[in-house]
Amino acid sequence: MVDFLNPTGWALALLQMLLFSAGAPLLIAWVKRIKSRLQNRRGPSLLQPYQDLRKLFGKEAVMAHTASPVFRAAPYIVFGATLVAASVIPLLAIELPTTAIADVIVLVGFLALARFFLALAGMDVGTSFGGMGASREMLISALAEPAMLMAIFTLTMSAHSTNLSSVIEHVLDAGLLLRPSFLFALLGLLLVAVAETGRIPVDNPATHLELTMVHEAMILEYSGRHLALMEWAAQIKLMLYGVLLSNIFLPWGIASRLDAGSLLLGLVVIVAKLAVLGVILAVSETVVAKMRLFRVPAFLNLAFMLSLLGMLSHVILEVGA
Amino acid sequence: MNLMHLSLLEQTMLVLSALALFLSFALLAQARLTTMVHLFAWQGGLLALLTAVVATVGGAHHLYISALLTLSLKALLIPWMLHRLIRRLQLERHQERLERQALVMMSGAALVIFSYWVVLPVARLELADTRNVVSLSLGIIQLGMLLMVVRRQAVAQVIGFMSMENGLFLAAVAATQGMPLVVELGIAFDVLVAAVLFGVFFFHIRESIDSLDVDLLTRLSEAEQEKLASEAEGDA
Amino acid sequence: MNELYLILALPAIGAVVLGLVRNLRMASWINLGVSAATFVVSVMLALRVLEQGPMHSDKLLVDPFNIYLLVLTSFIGLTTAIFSRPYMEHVCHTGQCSPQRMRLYHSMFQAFMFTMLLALSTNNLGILWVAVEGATLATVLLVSLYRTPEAIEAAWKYFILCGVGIAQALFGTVLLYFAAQHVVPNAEDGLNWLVLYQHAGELSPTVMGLAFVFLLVGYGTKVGLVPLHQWLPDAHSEGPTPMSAVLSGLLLNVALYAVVRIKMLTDGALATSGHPHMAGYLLMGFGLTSFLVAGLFLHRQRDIKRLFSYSSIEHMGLATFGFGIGGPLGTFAALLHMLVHSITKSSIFITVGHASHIAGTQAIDHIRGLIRTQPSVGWGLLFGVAAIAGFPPFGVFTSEFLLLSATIQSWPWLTVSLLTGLVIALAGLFRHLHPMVYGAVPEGQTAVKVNMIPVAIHLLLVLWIGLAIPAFLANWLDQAVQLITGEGLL
Amino acid sequence: MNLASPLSLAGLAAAMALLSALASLLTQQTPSLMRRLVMPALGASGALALVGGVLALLGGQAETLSLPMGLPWLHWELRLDVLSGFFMALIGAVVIGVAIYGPGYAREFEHGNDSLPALGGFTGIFVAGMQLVVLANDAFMFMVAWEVMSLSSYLLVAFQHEHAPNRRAAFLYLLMAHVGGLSILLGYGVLAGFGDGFSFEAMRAAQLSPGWASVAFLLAFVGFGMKAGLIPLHVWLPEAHPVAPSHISALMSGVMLKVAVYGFVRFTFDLLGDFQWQWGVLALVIGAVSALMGVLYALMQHDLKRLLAYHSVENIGIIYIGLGLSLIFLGTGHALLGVLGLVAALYHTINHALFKGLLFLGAGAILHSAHERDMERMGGLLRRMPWTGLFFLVGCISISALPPFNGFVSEWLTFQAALQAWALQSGVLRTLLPLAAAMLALTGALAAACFVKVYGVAFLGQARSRPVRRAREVTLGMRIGQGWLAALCLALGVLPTVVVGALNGIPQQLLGQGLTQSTAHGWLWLTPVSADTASYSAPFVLIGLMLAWWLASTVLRRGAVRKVRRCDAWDCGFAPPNARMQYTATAFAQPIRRVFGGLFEIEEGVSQGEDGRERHSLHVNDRIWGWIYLPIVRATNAAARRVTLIQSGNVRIYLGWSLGTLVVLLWLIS
Repeated sequence: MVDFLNPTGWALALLQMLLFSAGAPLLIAWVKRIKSRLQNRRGPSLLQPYQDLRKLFGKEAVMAHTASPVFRAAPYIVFGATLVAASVIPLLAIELPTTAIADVIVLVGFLALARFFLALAGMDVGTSFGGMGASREMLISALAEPAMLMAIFTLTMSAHSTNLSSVIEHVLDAGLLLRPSFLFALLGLLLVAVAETGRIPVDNPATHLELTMVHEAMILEYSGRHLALMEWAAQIKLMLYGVLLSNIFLPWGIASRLDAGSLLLGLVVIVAKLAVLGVILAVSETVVAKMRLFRVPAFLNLAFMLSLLGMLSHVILEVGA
Repeated sequence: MNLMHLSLLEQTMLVLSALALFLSFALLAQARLTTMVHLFAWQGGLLALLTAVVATVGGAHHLYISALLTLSLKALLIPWMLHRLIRRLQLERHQERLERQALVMMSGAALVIFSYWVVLPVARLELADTRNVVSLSLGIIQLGMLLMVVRRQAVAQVIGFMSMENGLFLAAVAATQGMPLVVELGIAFDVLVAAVLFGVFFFHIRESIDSLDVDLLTRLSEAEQEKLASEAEGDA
Repeated sequence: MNELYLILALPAIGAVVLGLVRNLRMASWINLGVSAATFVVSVMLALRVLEQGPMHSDKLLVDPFNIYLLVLTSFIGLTTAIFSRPYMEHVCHTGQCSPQRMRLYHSMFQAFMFTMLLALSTNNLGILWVAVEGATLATVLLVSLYRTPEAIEAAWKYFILCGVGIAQALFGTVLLYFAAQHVVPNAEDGLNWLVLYQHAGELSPTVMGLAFVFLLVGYGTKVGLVPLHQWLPDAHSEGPTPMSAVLSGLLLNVALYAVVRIKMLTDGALATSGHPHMAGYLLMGFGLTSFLVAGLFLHRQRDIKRLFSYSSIEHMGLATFGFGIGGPLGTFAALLHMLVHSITKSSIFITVGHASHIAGTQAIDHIRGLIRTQPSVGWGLLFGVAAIAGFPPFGVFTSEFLLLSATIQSWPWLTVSLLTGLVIALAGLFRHLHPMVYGAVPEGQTAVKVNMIPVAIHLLLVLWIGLAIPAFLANWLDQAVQLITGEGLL
Repeated sequence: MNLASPLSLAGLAAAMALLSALASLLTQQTPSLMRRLVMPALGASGALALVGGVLALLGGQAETLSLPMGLPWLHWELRLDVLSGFFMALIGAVVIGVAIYGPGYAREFEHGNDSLPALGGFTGIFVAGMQLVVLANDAFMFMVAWEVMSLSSYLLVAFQHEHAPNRRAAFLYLLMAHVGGLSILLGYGVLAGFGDGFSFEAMRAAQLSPGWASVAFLLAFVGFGMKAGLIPLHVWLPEAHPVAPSHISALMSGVMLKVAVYGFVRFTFDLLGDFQWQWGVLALVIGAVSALMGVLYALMQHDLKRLLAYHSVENIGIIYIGLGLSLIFLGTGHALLGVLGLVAALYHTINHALFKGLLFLGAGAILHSAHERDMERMGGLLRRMPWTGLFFLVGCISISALPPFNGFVSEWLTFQAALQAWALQSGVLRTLLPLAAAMLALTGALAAACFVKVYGVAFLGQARSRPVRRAREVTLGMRIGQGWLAALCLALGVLPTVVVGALNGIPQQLLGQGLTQSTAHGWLWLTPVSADTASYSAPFVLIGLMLAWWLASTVLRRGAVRKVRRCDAWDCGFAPPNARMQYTATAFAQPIRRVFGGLFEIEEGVSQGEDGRERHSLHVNDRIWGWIYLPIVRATNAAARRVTLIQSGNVRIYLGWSLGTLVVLLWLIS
């Protein structure tokens, strides 16, 4: 296992954590930009999200009388958990000490922790919308989780490891193979990512139309820095999934050695991948319409089916591969 | 077996036991209580006589005592008591027609044949010089039970019970030349007490359901409870 | 032997005396005293036997098998006498029963004890028969003591059925005697148990087979084996409660004791014949049937004493089954089961007596909330039933455990039916017990003056046996096992 | 033997429990003794059990002690080895919490007609029974202790027997416990039949044919599963656990079920030996089904304690998944992975004991101060009972398997075990295991949903009823009791390496092999199989989270406006929300109820209330009941009705029976 006394490793981890938190708003802005372009609008500037965050941090926070300490603590916990989750994912390089601290299952655990408190915060004030949002969020995540893990298991079973570095390393070593299992897993994980990050067609982050809200409904009562943290966490989450998808299934370009050159390459590559992903997301969101809540299970069952197919094809077709 | 080889006394013995069996059939068929008591008395008498015969045949002298015992008890005392009871219960005129008498008779015969078949292997052993009297006695016992099954009249049932005792006694005498004396006495005592108690019970039953028809004695039955239970469920 | 004669004489005299005593209080005290004396003497005798081994005359016989039943009998007689004093007084005050009938009651109680002890201690199968029949005669008037139509009906059925049954037994005895005459040296003691046992091997199998069937049907009626049991619930439920306690605690045991004695002979006789285990199979069949059927009967009961009389049938079936399986373990279990069952069951009947006084009826539907009304009675009933249902740490569990393991060894597949039966019985008991002991106090139900000491003693005894079978008891039973099966367990 | 030896400590623990049972007889006269004597004795018993258990767990070698009790040829023998040591420690840990919590809770019974002696006495016997089950070294003593445990817990379920539901629950519980007990007894019987006698040594020595081994396994599986509450044998559990006094519920759900697990492990892994993978498949499938159904039924409940009871079913399911994996791997000859599964299962066992105990104590605290079990009438309790709220939150996070608490670690280990499926030969198994893992994932997510519902509805928002509005924080003792368990939850979550290291002794003893790699990289790193397969460092995770929170709460707030203004909830600008507008528990679960509708028996309808108002009624029932249990009941009653025909009441017919029997018998023997 990686040595933990190597300071560069830690420095790298810290660096990519910062990159995550810094880059997340940019990704959102990029997606918004492409979308509005596709809808023949000019759309906001790429820096808009940063300005929003700054503004929100500047404002005083307002809380309902009925809000409890949980409501107050939630933003920090959610943001913290998401950030820690992000720090686990190899962004630029493989050899991360953090990947040994927490493997992919723990990663899912971090996201679950964040969601748990997000939902509690939604319930806290005691408004009907908050409860509604929490209830829906938990349903969606509950259905998404098995699909996600199934997809991940497909990878980990072929890599014989749940350590993300090892997985990526395995994929790199294997070279460019056309694996049906990975294909299915990728599709499954894509759908899950859409659901988990609350994008169309599962949820629409741009709306406050009461009956369709999920994520927005939970953070309805937030304002000021609390809101900022929540929004930021959501953005990081989106980026997190993006990186996960791109770096696990198409890891090529990620730095396997810790020298400046390869790291720079890694940075460029990941930016490119995320840009492409953003475009795909934007396109899909413009062509697909948001679906009713009770269609979502079908959507996620599809995801699970795909992941399951991935697993089966791994077992049936790729044993020993 | 061949009667030729038997002494006269032994032949009389067989005849007597056969008669006893016949009397059981008669008891089964008889409708009038008083007559039943008479028949029962006769049976007792026959047994006493037979005991005496066996005593002389086998030279078992203690049997004379039990013969005397039987005569006094089964032929005189108990019938007398039963008579008194019947009179005090105003049952002299009581008659009880058997329904399906033919069937009962046939099954009685069947029982006798059955008991013969059962005892046959024993008789084959040729242990006893009194060949198949045992099977006759078993027949009498079973007929007594049958009587108790088919008769609804308490007194009739008691008579059936007593004739069972007769059968037992016959068995004891025929098969083993009587039981040890102490046992004989004990049995006799029990039978006597039983008879007395039966007498007591007739009156109790009479005053509780003012009849002696045992078919009316059906308060204590799960079937009854069954009905109650179903009603209770119906209410609930 | 002197103690033995004393044991027999005490209740006999007691019966006569009590027949004459008019004063009720005095009578009940005398009753108590006599029972106590009997118990003490029986214990002394037991100690004697334990150190000096079995002893016998041509009339009487004491061996490990019957000595433990003797002690048990006199013990339960004593505790029942203790309980019956306040109980019967209460009965008299409620006017269910007139003083002269109380005289009958006390005298017959001792007469019954006498017949029981005689049946246990006699060395002569004929006398055994006489004694068992005598037990019927002694108790039949007690069953009808209250003179209610039900009581009289019950008594009549008891009388007729047991009379007929016992008549079969007599025929069996005759056959036995018949078989014996040709093997025993002196025809006079053709019914002498010891002599017969020595010559068991020579008895003609054919006759013995026949005899066994008659004796089984005869004494089996007394044991309450299905389908010969019909008298039992009636007699138990209608008689005065102390009577029910001794009937199900003692009479059934003694009848079973007789059956086992006969089985020992039959096994000896049939050992060489075509089907040596015929007796055992018959016992197993009867035992299992009684066990299962009685368990089902429990579900439909509406009278509390009927309920527990069926449970007696069930447990007698279990013990019979154990003897049927035979072998040291099975026999040990059966003996132990007889012991714990009669201790537990008599304590239950005592509690039930109090319970029905509290509620003023025996109808299960009207007995409610005992624990709240009178905790001692409620908990007593609850624990008693838990014990009889075979829950540890009570002794019944031990015997059932041994019985099961014996069954597993020889008849693995029968265990399934046994377990089913146990569960059915448990359900049957507790579905009635629950509403009786639990719940709030119903209207107009008040505590009464009770004496729960006997119950406590019994339950503690059963608890003791369940936690640790005392060594002397173990040896004792083991000697009995050796006597019955020829090989010991320890 | 010296008094400091683990076994004698354990024995003393049982003795103390019995002592407290005896002492409670005095509480009839002086109720205060409950506080001053009975509960302290129980606590002492717990402490002794904990110490003795831990010593035995670390000590590693077994010691035995024979008591002059039981059968003349089979004396009771106590044996404390690593396995029983572990479970002793588990019992002790929870019992301590309960004993600290108990006095405050039992105070409400001091007035009123529930008898304190019964409560204290049966509790003591109950605890002693469980400890003796764990200590027993022969089948007879095991069964005695086992049934004593069942009986005493039954009496505790029936403790407040004025309420008809409690009586019904107690009856059902007793019946099924008895069935289970008999099934176990039969299982031991099979082992004893092949070995000689009922002592565990003999059973270990027994050589069974595979067929009989499977029979024994099935019997044990049913018997212990009945007590553990595996679906479909679980129906008694959600009835019985909630109606007992809450600290007893904590003991039943937290500890008694674990004793069942102990029995299963002891029977299968220790006594039975040579494993067959088919057993594992059975355990795995049943476990997965129990986990999923358990959590789904739990989601449908709005009675807090009932909900927790259903979660016990779920967690037992998870434990059995671990055991099933272990059996599969052992049966296919992968000893190391088998060990991993076993360790995961045991880890989850103690975790569940802790957080389920904690949650039941919390529910009890609510019941104690608000007299309310129905969540639909709770709300806003966090502000009224902050400490209870905090501890309950810990419980919720732990049971939802969220890092860094203990529930997560054991589920992580289970996942790791399942993910080693690639080592298996058969492709079917290789797919089955990940499927089970997916079920586990679904279960975990649903559990999280369920506890968001619980905490959100009960502790957050506004109070929905007056008594809840009046609720006050509970006594110090009750808080400490909860705090103790909460602290343990965190400790076991953060220091998994230590725990796994300790647990290693158990497979060492049972299977002769431990997780060699698990702690190879120091106490910081948990690496169950090998470092590059998977690793987890809970301390670092905790540090990382702390760091991130500190970052978010300080660094980012620099420059931001610090003050927070309070005002009405915005709620999209609708009228200020009141308590009745909040999302209810039923509403929260509605989407899930709709998605999984097929699994429940749902009676939904609108009925006219007596006051003429229309009322919406919703009942979600267990399908299993109608499928399996009702038919049995009907059959029994029908049979009973048939049988009564024998007892027709007519003496002549009786005589007919007698005659008929005689004839038949004679015919038989001739």
